[in-house]
Amino acid sequence: MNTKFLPFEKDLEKIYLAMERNPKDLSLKESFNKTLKEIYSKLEPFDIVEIARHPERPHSEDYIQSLFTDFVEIHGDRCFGDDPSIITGIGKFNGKVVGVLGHRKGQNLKEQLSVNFGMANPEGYRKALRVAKLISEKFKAPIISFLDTPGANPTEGAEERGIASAIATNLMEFFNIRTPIIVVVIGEGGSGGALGIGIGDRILMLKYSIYSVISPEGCASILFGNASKSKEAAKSLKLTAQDLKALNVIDEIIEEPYGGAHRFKEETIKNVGDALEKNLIELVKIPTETLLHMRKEKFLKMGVYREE
Amino acid sequence: MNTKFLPFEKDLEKIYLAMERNPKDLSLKESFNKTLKEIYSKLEPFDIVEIARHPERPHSEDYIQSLFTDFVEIHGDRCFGDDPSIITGIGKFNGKVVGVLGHRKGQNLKEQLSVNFGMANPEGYRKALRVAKLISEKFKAPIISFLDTPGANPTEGAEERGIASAIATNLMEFFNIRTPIIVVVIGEGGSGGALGIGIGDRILMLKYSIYSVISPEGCASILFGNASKSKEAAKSLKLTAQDLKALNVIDEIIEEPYGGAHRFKEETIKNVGDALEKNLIELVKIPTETLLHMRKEKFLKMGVYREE
Amino acid sequence: MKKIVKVITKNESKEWIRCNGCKKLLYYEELIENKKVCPYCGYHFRLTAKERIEYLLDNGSFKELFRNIKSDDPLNFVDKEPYRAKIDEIEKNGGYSSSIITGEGTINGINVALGVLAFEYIGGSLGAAMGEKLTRLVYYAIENNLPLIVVSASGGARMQEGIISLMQMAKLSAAINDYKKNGKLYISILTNPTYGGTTASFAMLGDIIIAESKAMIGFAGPRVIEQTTKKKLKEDFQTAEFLLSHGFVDMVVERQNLKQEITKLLEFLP
Amino acid sequence: MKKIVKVITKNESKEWIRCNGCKKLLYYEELIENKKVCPYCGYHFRLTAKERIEYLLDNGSFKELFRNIKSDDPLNFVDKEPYRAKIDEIEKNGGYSSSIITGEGTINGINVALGVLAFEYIGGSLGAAMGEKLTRLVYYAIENNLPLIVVSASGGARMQEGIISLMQMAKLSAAINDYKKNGKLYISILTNPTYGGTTASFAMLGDIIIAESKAMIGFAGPRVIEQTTKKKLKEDFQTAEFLLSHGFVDMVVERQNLKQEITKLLEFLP
Ligand SMILES: [Zn+2]
Ligand SMILES: [Zn+2]
Repeated sequence: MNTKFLPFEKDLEKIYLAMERNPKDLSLKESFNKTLKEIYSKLEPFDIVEIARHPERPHSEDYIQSLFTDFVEIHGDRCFGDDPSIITGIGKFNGKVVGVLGHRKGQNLKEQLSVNFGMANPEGYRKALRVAKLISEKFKAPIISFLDTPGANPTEGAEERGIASAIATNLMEFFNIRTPIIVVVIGEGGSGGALGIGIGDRILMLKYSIYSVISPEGCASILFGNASKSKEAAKSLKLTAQDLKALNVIDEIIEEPYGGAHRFKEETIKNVGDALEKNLIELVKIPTETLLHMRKEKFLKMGVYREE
Repeated sequence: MNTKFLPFEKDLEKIYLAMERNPKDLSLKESFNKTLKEIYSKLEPFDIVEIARHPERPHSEDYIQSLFTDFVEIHGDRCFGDDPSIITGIGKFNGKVVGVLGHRKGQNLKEQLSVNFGMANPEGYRKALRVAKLISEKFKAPIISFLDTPGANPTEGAEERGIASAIATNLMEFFNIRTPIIVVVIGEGGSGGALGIGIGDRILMLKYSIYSVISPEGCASILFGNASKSKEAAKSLKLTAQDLKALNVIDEIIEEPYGGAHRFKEETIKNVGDALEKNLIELVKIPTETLLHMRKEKFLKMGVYREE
Repeated sequence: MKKIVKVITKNESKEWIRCNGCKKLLYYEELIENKKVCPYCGYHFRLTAKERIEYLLDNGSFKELFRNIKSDDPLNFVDKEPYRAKIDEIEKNGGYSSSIITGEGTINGINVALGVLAFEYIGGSLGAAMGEKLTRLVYYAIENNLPLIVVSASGGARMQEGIISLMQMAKLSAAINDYKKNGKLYISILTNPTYGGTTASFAMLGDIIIAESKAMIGFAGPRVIEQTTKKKLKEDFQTAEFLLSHGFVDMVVERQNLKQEITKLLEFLP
Repeated sequence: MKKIVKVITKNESKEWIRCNGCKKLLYYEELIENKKVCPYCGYHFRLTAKERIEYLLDNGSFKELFRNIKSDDPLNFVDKEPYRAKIDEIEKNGGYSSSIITGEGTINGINVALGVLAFEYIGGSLGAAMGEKLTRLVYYAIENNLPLIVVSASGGARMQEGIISLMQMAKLSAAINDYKKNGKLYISILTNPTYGGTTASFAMLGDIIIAESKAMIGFAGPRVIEQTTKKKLKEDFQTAEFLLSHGFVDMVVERQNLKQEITKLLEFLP
């Protein structure tokens, strides 16, 4: 357990270092677990932002590897390129055929660079739509989409090739996908870049993941006039799973052990698998037209406004 | 009438030069017309190839300008670019709303360069499909497509961006366009680059236009092993309107005056307009499902083979 | 179209305004008559939502709809000041209650459903009130068999409404999907500026997308892109003309021709 | 997968073959056992249509269909020799009568409709006989509710059939459109080489497009492009891997894994 400690885990790190010096002192281990629980019982929103971004947090690739068998990756948007920042494919989940979409974040620096830290290009969103159509129309299979991105790629190339158009098209066309879609926010749900593969019948969120219209840093810099106000911004933005559940934007929080998914990969992945299984069983029973109507109504009713 | 004379018009050119020297000699004018008619009564296939390629021959732009009012050009494939080599838009033809597609060849060298001599890129074919869908779905209007290209753009860029995929997609998707489509070959019907906007309910061809799987030069070089055998190749390829009518590949030959469209623009454009009007009147009467079935059957029955 | 405009060099007064394009001083009254387009350089000054409606619709034909839908504060958001205080104050001072005006009117006699974003209300940003008003307009257009025209001018999402703002992108895309499935024509007009969540949802979903000349249009803002890529951007980056050449808008139109071009399209409808 | 292959340097005999990839000498029998893939460099030797069927389908499961459709000479085409003489001679010498074999068979027990282009018959070019056979196969697959698999290997259009050849692109696209509208899965497999009218019609219309490793795939041939643009082409230009990175094929597969990958996909079908 040589995990990178996060800023709010200072006390934990101290105990950990003591444990390394005195590996036989079992009370230290006990103290470590107690402190871990204490810290994780009173996390601030920005702490959760840091957990959600932890480089060792399991990513789409990990879920695919652990939860799906016979996975076949499908490439390309049939128009311009194959964006590695979004992985798409088909495989079996608990014996049932499913399509999979997900942001790819990479496990080490080389991978992270090759997938642009999960910031997708227009061709990534176009690929996702193409594959979702293929899976639903030809394989009649449900789709599972893993959200984990800081946001869409903010570059000249992405703008030139229509990142806004690609995301907009997905937001619309995913309402026409005629099989169930389950969306799981597993890390960073970064704005339009996340939502671009985020339309679905059920939106699930890991306990220590976030979903926000803008990063706390961006918000702090624009609205607070001070980039150092990220913690306040994180609080104001209501970006945690708990906040989003309270706002009725998501359907379900998936439990994550104290200490976070990066410390407890297997357990977290199992929790995600269980949640997927439960929701899939429910969704496949719903007649197609009802499903599409409900999906639409789900999003149409999102909004808080005064009517006077 | 300072038209560029074609190689087979040598006799004509001589008379023309004499006319310039003796402008008052009316017998020369008579002789000119007589020779014109003689020459154009016994054209060889390759002569027709040269007429079809005459730079002063009216192009899509000319037909659009003369036959349509309130024309609004529509741009872009919503994916990568706006290819000027294919013009698309909507306008009124004899008071009726129609969509228009056409290869753009340009009227002078600068224009020719800017439209790449009518050799379209993938984004041109994608734009054509997008606009055809828009016109048929939203404006419920018929579509007229003008074919005039040496072929699709043979470059690295066109291949990188999937010229084959773009053409293939059009060949398939134009069978799903739910309004009448009239295709007119007005000059060079160059292979897949022409066919990419060439699926329709009626295929009309100007008398001195060509439509071929490969250019005579290309065919000569590959099959005759000698690029200079273009004339023989042109003959073998059966690429004239008359040949194609005999092969049942086209529906109708549009008359073109002796001397060619480049000498008689107005008359030729009027002939095209009349043919369009006549065919449109027939096509709009056909119920949609019947129309689509007939369009499909038209192409499904194309083919000459032995069944033993 | 070109008008005679006196240019003074000494003093700017209320009656004179400096052009953001060519920096010449323009006589305000005449600028207004020219639909706020500089007669020298063609610079399109930003319009208020009310001006836009005036320029686009036939005189007196506009009937506002869904005015009763107003911004709220779903997150109890506080930055330098509480968001609620901000929206209350705008309202108290006689301003809008949301960043869009929705309604119905005629364009050269043709009935349309029209939504116009108000950049002057918190940068035309996409909040839940806009989401609801535009959604209702979309279904109103379906029920009343009207072409839908939306004129965008927006900095993007309403950050103060957080995830609720983000979800308006999905909500509006769902509504427009229903509209399109009904076979109806949606014309999206992009004006300066159109960015972020607005661009990446309803603004880019037009059957026909018209951009006003030289309007800046994009997803990420130029500053964010320059910070990320550490490269200088091309001069025409994210202009209407740039989007045209990259295939994302159907046409770029000068403001003076906008009503006429839209009329042509509407007249083509069956 | 790697096999021990003796390499001799003195003499090539019938039993030995030089690899086009690494230029090593390979023992023919062992090359065959390795599905004609060089065990040293992975070079995929071209297969005959019959070999392809053998490698792809379960042993003995193939039933040929539409064998009675044969090439004809619609234009009475003559180049250096009459086209009819050419097709007659191939037939007389026991060869094919068209550039495709069509039929039905099983892949790991799953029934499929299969078309395999025969490059060895006039470069696998798209003539009217191929057009008709493949069209019939498509409708056979619709009627019998079968997945459709087409393996391409083709230089493009059949020039000797002129415009009739060109029209086969339209014909086959119409047929595949019907197939797709029936919600059925069409897998297109691109092998070395796939060019011209074949690529620009049915080959690029697969719901899933699989390219065999290092296969050359394009519309215009590299020589034509070099002549037009006067530029040297990139080394990987028009390879399967190039098409993958440009988004036009779903996956690139080594021949040894092809049957297994297709089986997976077929097993996913409802
Ligand atoms: Zn100015
Ligand atoms: Zn080798």
